[in-house]
Amino acid sequence: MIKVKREDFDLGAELKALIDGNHQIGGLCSFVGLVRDMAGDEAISAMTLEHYPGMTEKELERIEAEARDRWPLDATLIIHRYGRLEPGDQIVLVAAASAHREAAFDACHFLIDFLKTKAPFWKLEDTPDGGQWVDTRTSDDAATARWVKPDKAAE
Amino acid sequence: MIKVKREDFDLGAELKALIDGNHQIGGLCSFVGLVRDMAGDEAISAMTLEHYPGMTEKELERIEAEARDRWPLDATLIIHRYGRLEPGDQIVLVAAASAHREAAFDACHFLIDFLKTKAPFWKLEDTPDGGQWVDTRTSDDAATARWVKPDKAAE
Amino acid sequence: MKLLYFAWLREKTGVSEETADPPADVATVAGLLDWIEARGGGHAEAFADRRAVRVAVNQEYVSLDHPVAAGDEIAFFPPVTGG
Amino acid sequence: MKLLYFAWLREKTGVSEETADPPADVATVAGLLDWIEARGGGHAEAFADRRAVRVAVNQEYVSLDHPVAAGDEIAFFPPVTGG
Repeated sequence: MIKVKREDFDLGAELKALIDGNHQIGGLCSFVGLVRDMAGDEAISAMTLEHYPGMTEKELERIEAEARDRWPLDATLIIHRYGRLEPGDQIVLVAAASAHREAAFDACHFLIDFLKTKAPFWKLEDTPDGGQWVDTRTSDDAATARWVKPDKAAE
Repeated sequence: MIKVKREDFDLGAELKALIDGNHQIGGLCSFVGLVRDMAGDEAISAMTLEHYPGMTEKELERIEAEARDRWPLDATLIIHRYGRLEPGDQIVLVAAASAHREAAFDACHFLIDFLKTKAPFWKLEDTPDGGQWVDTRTSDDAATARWVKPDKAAE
Repeated sequence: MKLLYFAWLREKTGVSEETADPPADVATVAGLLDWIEARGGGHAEAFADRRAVRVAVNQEYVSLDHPVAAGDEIAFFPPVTGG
Repeated sequence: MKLLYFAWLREKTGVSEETADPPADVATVAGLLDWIEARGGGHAEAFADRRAVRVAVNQEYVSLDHPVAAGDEIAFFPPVTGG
């Protein structure tokens, strides 16, 4: 399931709803991304998340579909917020549930890595020097490259 | 933090308490283990978790300390239940929070892998053929072996 | 065609969305970028470093040699930084 | 010394906890296991396959050559299956 919205989400309620009633699930892995009050050496007072309505949902659905294609999953969830957020606020939740713990972990990790390099969101951080667009981190590309299948890497 | 108890836990409240007020945290990774209604081909109506009071807490504290030694973590949590549980019930929660997403993921994965091979718990499953003690899975040992550092593997 | 600009590309061009009608010989994303840059000002500045620009045609990532046509929704944006 | 048995070792021995006072020449875990097995019955059956038994002395995992002494808490159990 994909949710793109401005409002905060209830982490416990979302995770509970994801697994509720499905007794084939043996493991639920989740990751929550939060706004930090520092970026490198700079203090962050707030950030604004811009996105591309329409394409955002499509990309997230593609990422979710690929995860479900790769691993035996019972349930998946991606929630991503946009708009103005403050330190400590929840930005994103990805979760994967499976009969098997390794599948839940790997799929959850895959979801956040791919989301970070594919989903059209951009962060503008409020710093003492004014608003600054966050640079892409090469470590995110490296994290995504890890998931490339051997037969696809050769393409 | 370590909690070993018979009662259920509130997943959302536990995770929220773990990160509450710490704005250095950029990512929270968690894993919940749940009772499945099948084990292989057999139906499970319930299970009973036995443990070794005293040693359980010590082992979980050792595992938590090692995770905090290996990764830059802001918070960690291990909750493990014992006693009678039914399909769909929560068995275990492990969580790790860090400024960095990879540290949160790796530490969380490490916590559950080590817990599964080190913490003195034993599962007795109620099947149509009666109570059956769960066998150790060699895949759990393999999952733990992955975390052995090169310098320790040679010892 | 509909052109969309996001993040600092939006700020530099001063436009979030515009309808454009380039000449018929503009057949690819690269050709479209040449035409946009030739308009000068913020548009030229925004696209000075094309390696910093990602392009989606009809909400799918494409490369610079991808065809463009009337009716397409074409979006320009920096590398994404969500999550 | 205090001996503890868990899971199917508890079931086979029929004991979850007992106080034992083995002779002075029982100096290691292996020696203690020989002495326990020699008691026969459920105790012998429980330890027939020692590869299936894990041992903790004073709540720390140990190997079969680990020393044992009066006052120790010694626990026997199968490989763990929590999580």
